[in-house]
Amino acid sequence: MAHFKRSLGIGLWFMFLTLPLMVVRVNTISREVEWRWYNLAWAGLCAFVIAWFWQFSIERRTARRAQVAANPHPAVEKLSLVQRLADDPVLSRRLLAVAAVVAIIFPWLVSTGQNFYHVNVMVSALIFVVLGLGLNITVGLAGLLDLGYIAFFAVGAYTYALLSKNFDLGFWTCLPLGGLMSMLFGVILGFPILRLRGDYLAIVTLGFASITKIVLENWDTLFGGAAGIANIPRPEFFGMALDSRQKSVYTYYIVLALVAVTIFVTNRLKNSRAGRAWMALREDEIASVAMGVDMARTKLSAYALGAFWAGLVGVVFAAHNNFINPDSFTFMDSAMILAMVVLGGMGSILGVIIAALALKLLPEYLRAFAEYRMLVFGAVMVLMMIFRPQGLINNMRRKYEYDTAQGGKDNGGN
Amino acid sequence: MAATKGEKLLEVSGLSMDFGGLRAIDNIGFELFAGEIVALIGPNGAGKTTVFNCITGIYEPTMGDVTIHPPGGTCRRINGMKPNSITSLGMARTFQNIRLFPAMTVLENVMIGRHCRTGSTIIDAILSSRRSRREEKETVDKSYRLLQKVGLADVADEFSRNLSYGAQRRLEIARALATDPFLLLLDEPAAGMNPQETHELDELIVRIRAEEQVAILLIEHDMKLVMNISDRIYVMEYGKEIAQGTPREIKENPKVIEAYLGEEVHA
Amino acid sequence: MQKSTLVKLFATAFVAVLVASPASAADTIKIGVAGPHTGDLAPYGIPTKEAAEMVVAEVNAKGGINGKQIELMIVDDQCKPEIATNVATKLVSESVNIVIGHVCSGATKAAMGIYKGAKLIAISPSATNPPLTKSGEYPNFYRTIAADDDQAMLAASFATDKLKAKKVAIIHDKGDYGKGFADFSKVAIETGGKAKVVMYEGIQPGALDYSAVVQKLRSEGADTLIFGGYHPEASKILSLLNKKKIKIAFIGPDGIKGDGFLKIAGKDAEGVYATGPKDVAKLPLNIKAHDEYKAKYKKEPGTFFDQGYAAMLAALNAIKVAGGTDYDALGKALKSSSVETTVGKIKFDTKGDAEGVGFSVYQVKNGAFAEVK
Amino acid sequence: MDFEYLFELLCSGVVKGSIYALIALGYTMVYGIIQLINFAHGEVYMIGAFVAFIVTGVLTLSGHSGLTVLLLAALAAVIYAAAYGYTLEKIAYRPLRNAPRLSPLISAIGASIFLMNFVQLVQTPDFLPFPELISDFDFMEPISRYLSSVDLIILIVTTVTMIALTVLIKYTRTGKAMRATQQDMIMARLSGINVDRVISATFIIGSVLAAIAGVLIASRTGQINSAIGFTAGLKAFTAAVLGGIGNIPGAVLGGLVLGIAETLGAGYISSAYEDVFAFGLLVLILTLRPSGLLGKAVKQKV
Repeated sequence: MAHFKRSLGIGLWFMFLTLPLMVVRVNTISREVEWRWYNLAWAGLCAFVIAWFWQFSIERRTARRAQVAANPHPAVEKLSLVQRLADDPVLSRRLLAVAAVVAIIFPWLVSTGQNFYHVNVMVSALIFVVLGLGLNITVGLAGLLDLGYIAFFAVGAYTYALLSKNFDLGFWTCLPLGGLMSMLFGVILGFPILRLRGDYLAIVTLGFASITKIVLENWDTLFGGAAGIANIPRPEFFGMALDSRQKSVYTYYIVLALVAVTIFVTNRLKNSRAGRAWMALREDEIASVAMGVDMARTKLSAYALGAFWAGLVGVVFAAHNNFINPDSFTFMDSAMILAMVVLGGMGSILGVIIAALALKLLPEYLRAFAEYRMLVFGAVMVLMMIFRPQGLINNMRRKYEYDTAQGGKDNGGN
Repeated sequence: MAATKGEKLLEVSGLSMDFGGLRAIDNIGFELFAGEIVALIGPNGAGKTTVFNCITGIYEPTMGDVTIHPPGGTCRRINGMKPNSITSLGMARTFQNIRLFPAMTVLENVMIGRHCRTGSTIIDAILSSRRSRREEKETVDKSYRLLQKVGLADVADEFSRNLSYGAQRRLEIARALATDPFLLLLDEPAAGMNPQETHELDELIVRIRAEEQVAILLIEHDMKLVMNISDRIYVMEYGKEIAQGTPREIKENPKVIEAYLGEEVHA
Repeated sequence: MQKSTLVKLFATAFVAVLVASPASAADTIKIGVAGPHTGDLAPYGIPTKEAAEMVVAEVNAKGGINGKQIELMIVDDQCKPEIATNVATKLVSESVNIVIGHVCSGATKAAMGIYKGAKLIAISPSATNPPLTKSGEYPNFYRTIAADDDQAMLAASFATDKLKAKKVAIIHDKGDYGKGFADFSKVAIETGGKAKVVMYEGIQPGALDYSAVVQKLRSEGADTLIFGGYHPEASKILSLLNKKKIKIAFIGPDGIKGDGFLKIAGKDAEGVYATGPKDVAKLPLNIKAHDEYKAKYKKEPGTFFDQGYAAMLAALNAIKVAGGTDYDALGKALKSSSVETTVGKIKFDTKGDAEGVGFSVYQVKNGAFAEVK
Repeated sequence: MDFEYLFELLCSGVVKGSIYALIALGYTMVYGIIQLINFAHGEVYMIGAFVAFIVTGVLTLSGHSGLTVLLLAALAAVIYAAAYGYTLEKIAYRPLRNAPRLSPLISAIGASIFLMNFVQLVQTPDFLPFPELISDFDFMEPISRYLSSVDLIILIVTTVTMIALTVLIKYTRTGKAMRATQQDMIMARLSGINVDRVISATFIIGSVLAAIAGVLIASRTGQINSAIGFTAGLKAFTAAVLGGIGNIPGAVLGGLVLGIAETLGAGYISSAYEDVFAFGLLVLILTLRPSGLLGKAVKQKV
């Protein structure tokens, strides 16, 4: 009953809140006011229902936290289905194998004749998977909130576009160059700003991204300005001429390989000396430096490595689209990549991949949803932080193997 | 890292720290010798933790000198150095308000302590080079042994946030020990512990001194613990040093009794 | 959870995605409509979509073209090049016969590469970037709007000849469209030699305030301002000019020639010149289309509605004349057969620009654009 | 050297800076208390402007005019902005008070994206003409080339607001509670301060300022759309950081410095690079003085 009353109150409050914006629309040309009262009913009803659920969820959350606090060694932590799957090594390995096989035969499954739309969409999605995994290093592992990640993507894309246009360098030469250029960019930018506090860092990276975009727009003699750079060559395949479909499929494999490499590298790093230092910095900067972690160097390495992947995949992006202009590198794109990392679960590789695929593929296949896409993103980002801050999939910590017996014998010290 | 007993390890002189015109600590000086357990006591707000922060490089002191004499190394003035460099020189600390890495496992927390004693790079990690594999193994083994020492080996794979208060304090000690220090700075290690846990901590500290051959500088409010294990005690009040001596001397010092008026010094 | 169930689940989901694409039927003519239908540039894309829908509804009701019904494939590119390539492949994959679009020049360039490979003709209602036709790189590209350089040339000659401008200031919004217009105007004025360009500046669209640039304008003593960009920025600058009592002739491109500009700039709009597609409001076809639109949507049609409508009519006419949807035949038909549209009677030249589409200069008088004779 | 030109630019810079400052005050207050960049603050500003637009539209079309419209529109904007600010804090930030630092920040970005798109969906993505609510004063005529009537009002409002805010924080009970909360939230709670209420009050005051700014700026530029909040918010936040976030005179100083730097940069170099000057200045100042111009170096408690 208390719930009902509160929900009712909240419903009414939201009817009040949304009253001017949702009900009234002033048409300044015809000089008419449109009254949409039905919207008010909707707003009230939705708020009521959501408030109801909200209260239950918050209560459940509080109860769960209390339980954890009361019993710090839960015998079995309740885990979601996906979580259990991700934890079970045998099962997850098999699933991985299935996923890999599906990924490899994917182009042959979906593209027949002229139809290579699905392949193309998948290439775009996989590009964002790599971006998500790259940002995952910076934000998810090292906890550096980078709101200007898209700038590194732009550096990679423009590096390829300019090198191929002006110096006739091929895709395979430019691929590492794009990555390195981005990394260099990251190091130069990172140097002055990485000692800033977390939230200052966010605003400064955002600023850098807008500077990058402005420079790309204004310096048209070099970067082509807002008109962009057209006719960027696609990746070459041992000098053979490929038609559009073959090129798409070829690009698909390139970016798939890139995804695999990124996963491999991130996985190795996560459980390495560097990876642990990143996470420690994310968790507690002061404790980390007090334990001997060099903050500047560690942060810079995470920032630069994240930038490296963005640059790498930027080259693929430019080659895949044949055309780039500054419009592809806006703040909203940065926010989108960030959303992937956040929704997937900071630091979790599988989670980021699923989130990236979902965020890129769903709007592509569910066109009706497109209008509400950004609205839903925003709401989901907030809800995720409140109810499931660990993301879709928990970042599982590796269990290290250690020799208990040896330790036992050696109890005397060293 | 072995130091001969009696060798001077740390020397602090004329140490002062201002916060926006407010002098938090004023002209503090003390020294510490190998094999000693020295306690720094005083009422809340006396500036004890600030002393720690100045020594470990979290703050840069306004005035004064902090000099360390690493066993077998050369003596160095360390104020103004970065905390991580100071840790590499052989001083490690714990925190009054526990600062673990909550989303990392207990073992990983300790492994972070090994960071400054290892050197494999990102490239090593990606290629899984011999060096990186060797260091990883050493790190895990050493960390696990330290966990056994502080009695946390059975929860090595738990997230550190799930540990009890007392266990978290012991984990902080293990993490600090992982940096191979010659001097360990413990900031209120017994805070929030029950008498039983405090008693165990008492034993642990003494054992660590013996087994790891570290000297210990300790901030603590639990007078029983302090009087039990300290070789010498410095007392601070309002940022100033008001007394020093053996536990017995301190107990009888009228200034200390006055500072602690009402508090149980004779425990 | 059994793993086999899971694998099945995965497989089913996967297959579901694959079969989700609608099967193509050969007995319809498929026309792709691509442009921004969501996002902040949607106002420039939706009118074309609506125009296409209206034309199709009418033609289908009359029995279609060559006895075939027309089916629209509407795709949203949000004016982003990378999305444009995706939707372009989608259209190619769905084997559409002709594309109306895209709307933004950048997205168009990105998509044209794909259409070119697939031998698909695209007719844009709004991509005014000159190289699209003039570079010759896109033989499959046509447009029902004139290119920016023609427009800029007109603006420049109007400034120097009619307004007798001596010191011209040029401001643009750094966008593809606005800067293109500004650049061509600058070249035209400089080569004309009758006036001097005393100032050439880009501004940040959406910025809070343009006082600095307006003051610079005054300190340079400019007598005419040529502005490349869209109406929000134009009206902000005009409002400042009025507030600061700066008398200067203002010439803008067709991006400001619309109700949006009149609405936002209000009384500041009075006296402003704008180049724009030749006045077509009196054409019977145009009147008819607008009336139908108003009856259906209860508002005035938006930007590029006329051009979108015209592109659709031109496409259908070509299909009818060519008697099918063969690439070469369509191209020939577009270039040879004139058709009555909402923008006048048009056919396309060898490069793909519409003949019979041109620009006039308009001036705001009493809150409405009137052609300057 | 053309001094008149310089003077004109300086005037514009000061006005622009005051605008930034007015919005920046909200950022700075919230940050001062809960150390959160309220990314959605710009959206509250935008909503304030929209509500004012709607109220004016309805009133004008039903035949009212003049000062009544201005006052009612401003009042509605203020009330609604306050309500949105309050609700925003309750939903998006309060449940995250003890979460890791990144969580509320991401939540704030999400809230910002949500509100921007919400307004775009229920109203329009188009630009809307904002009526000129403040008519020109005759006595401003001679200096109108430097300063318009709206500019003058913006300057006055910013000055008055800053003084009022300083007084509020220094001398009133709420202000004292705010300062206490800012110093140490736990201690404030222990000494009987209702911290939740203080935080709500901070959001409400900040939102009210944002709404005032929204109405003033919209009537100066004459147009609004759903994206104005993001752009203005970004700059205002930059101003707040520049001046030393959490510091009220700092926000005003930061706004002025930013406004003048942008205007001079645009006037003497190129307005195409205006944002580059702004963010470049931010990076430069943060590198030299990591806590901003007036910010005190905060020693983190260890």
